[in-house]
Amino acid sequence: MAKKEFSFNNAVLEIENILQNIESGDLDIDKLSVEVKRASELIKECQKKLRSTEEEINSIFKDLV
Amino acid sequence: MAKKEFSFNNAVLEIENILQNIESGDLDIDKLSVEVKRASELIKECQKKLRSTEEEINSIFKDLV
Amino acid sequence: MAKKEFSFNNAVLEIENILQNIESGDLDIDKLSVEVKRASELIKECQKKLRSTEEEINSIFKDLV
Amino acid sequence: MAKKEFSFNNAVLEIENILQNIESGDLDIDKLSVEVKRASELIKECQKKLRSTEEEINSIFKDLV
Amino acid sequence: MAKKEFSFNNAVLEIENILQNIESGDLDIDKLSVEVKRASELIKECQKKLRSTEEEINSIFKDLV
Amino acid sequence: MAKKEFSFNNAVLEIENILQNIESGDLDIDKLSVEVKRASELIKECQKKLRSTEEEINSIFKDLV
Amino acid sequence: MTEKISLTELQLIIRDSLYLALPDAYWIMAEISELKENNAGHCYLELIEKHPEEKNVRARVKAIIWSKSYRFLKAFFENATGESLREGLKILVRTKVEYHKLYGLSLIISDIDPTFTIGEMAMKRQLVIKKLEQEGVLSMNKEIMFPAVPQRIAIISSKNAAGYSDFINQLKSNSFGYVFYTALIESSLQGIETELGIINALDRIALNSHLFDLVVIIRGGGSQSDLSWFDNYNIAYHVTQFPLPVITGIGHDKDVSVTDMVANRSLKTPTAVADFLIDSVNSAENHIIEISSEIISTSRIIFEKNKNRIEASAIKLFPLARIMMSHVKDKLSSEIIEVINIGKEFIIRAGLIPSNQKLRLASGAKSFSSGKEVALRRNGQRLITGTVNCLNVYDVMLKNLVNTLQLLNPENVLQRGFSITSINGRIIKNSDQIRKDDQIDTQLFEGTLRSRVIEKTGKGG
Repeated sequence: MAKKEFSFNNAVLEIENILQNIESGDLDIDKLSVEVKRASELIKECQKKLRSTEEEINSIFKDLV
Repeated sequence: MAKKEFSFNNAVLEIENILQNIESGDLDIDKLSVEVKRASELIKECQKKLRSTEEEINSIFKDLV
Repeated sequence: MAKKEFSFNNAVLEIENILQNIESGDLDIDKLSVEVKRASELIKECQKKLRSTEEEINSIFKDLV
Repeated sequence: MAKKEFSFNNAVLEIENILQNIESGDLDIDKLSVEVKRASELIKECQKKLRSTEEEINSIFKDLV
Repeated sequence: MAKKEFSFNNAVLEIENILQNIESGDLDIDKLSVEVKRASELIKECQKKLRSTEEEINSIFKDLV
Repeated sequence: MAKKEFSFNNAVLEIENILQNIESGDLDIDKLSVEVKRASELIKECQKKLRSTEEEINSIFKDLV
Repeated sequence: MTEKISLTELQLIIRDSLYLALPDAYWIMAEISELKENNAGHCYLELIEKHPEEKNVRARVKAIIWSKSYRFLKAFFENATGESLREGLKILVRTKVEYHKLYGLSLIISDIDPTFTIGEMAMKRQLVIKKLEQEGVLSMNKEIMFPAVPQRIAIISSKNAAGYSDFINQLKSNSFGYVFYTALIESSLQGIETELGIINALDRIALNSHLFDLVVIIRGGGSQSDLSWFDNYNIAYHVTQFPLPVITGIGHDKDVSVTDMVANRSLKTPTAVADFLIDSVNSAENHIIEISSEIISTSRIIFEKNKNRIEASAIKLFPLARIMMSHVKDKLSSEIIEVINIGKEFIIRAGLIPSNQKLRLASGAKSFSSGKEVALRRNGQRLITGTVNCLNVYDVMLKNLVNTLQLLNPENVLQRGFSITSINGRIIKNSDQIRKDDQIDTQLFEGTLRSRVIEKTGKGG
């Protein structure tokens, strides 16, 4: 997944979707780990995004003060 | 049975089918033990699958948390 | 931004708008740093404007007293 | 401002008007230095007027005593 | 001011009027030096008048006593 | 004033009148020397009247007796 | 007519008869109609009695006061009455009738009672005053304004009177150098002609009253003067009616005559009148001098007042102008301070906006990202629990399957002592499936039995 096209919001939506699937229990065990993996990756991406945003903002603030 | 093509769900369906067959008693005595064996094997496969999935997920979670 | 056309008040309004977006939480995180950067730049411009105005006024006052 | 038409009282009124504008907070900071500059010029004109009046009065006084 | 039409009393009234205006603070500073000049001239005229009257009266008295 | 018509009493009245005018304070300094001069002339006339012989009266008297 | 006697004899008989008939002295009341002193000092009088209402004389007699008595009586009388013995006076005298062969009957006066004359005079005077009063003219001359400068004087006197020359001398020699214009209108001032003389003189003056400031009636000095002539009604009346003020200087030490009373002013002597006139003129002049000095001082005051006013103005003008200047300056400097303060304050206030916004931006961004982070973490948690639940479900399912399988596994059934009977491999669940003598296989936990059906019992059988 190209980083540029990563959308935090879309990622959150996808995570939400996966969570619903998992929580509803409808999910095939064969697909479970795939989905969990996906969700986990998305969460990590999101956290990464958050961290990078945070860093960016911090650097902006450092610049500002 | 190639592991790759193993489907937990199909296995469960087959097991349940076998169990129905057994329960119905229509089954030939020769085939009975074959079926029991088959079911038992499938269950083991399933348990294996479950465990492996569990492990996989755990490793994903370890990464996540 | 051409200095001549910079308006402190407009800048303040724009910053306010950005702040509302951020504070309401409606903002896309992908845009957060962009908006923060924008607001930060506007704030810098405002402060610069303030400093230059202060200097101007001070020099006028020095002349006056 | 042509010296002949300069009115001390009008100048003071204008200064007070500017002060009110500044005090009321309605004033755009973008215009602040312009207004302050105007006030400062008016004050200088007033001071000039005062000095010239003083000199005039002094010379009249010298003439009288 | 034609000397013939000079009236000491009117002059005194005018002087006192000017003084009152100055004292009351109602006077426009723009007019102050003009008024002071006027008062000063009137005072000179009055003093001149007083001197001539004094001489006249003294000579009459010398004649009389 | 024709000598014939000069009346000591009228002169005294006029002098008293002048004094009153002067005393009342209404008198303009512009008129003061004029009035004083007039009073002085009247006084001189009166004193003259008291001391100088009028042949005319004498002859009338001689005629009468 | 038998006996012839001489005139002398007759006169002596008359004398003796009268002497015998009138031995006493008598106090008699009479009016003097004539009075003469001779060189020897004797006084010869004619006494009459007259009724006021009648024209004719009722009685008349000659009288004599011998010089021996006269010297004493004259002084006594004058002293007591202020009048000399003269015609017209009523007197009370002690007399003795004498008859002289040469001069005939006469009364010899040996004593005189002046109180009677005083009473008579006073009564007469009172009558005159009362009449004048009743006519309302008594104070008319007094009411005439006295001239401020009594310079033109009509004098009623007699040329030769000592009083007149005293008066003129006093006037002319006044030390102030005042000029007085005098006209003498002669009149007798004593005796019977007094009345007519004065009235005529007054009438003449009245014709030329515009020429005069006043009339002076003066009489020669000395205390001998008879005041009673001036108690005359007609003189007094004329004086009251006179258009000019009348001053009397008819001099008397004690009493004042009616004329004195009605005159505008009355003084004792001509000299006093002159002094009074001089004083009047002098006070008029002094009045002028007073006024003139008042004019001088008032003028100076006015002058000084005006001068002070101007000087005060001159002194005030510049300080006031300076005060005003400094007020204006103060105002301007407070404006300056205000401009500076307000300008600075404005910048400070304006400066607060971006710094607040900066703070809000920082906290907003932080809470924004931390909110997102919390949400993410929650999602992670949900992922874990969801997945664990999911896996548990499968685990339970598998366990159930194992249990079911174990229950169904024939091996387990056999082990517990049950057996499976089959015919030709088919498990027999119903006796209907087989017939008698069918060969059936019975599988036990261990080993298999083949048996033959001997008997068959039906369901419930």
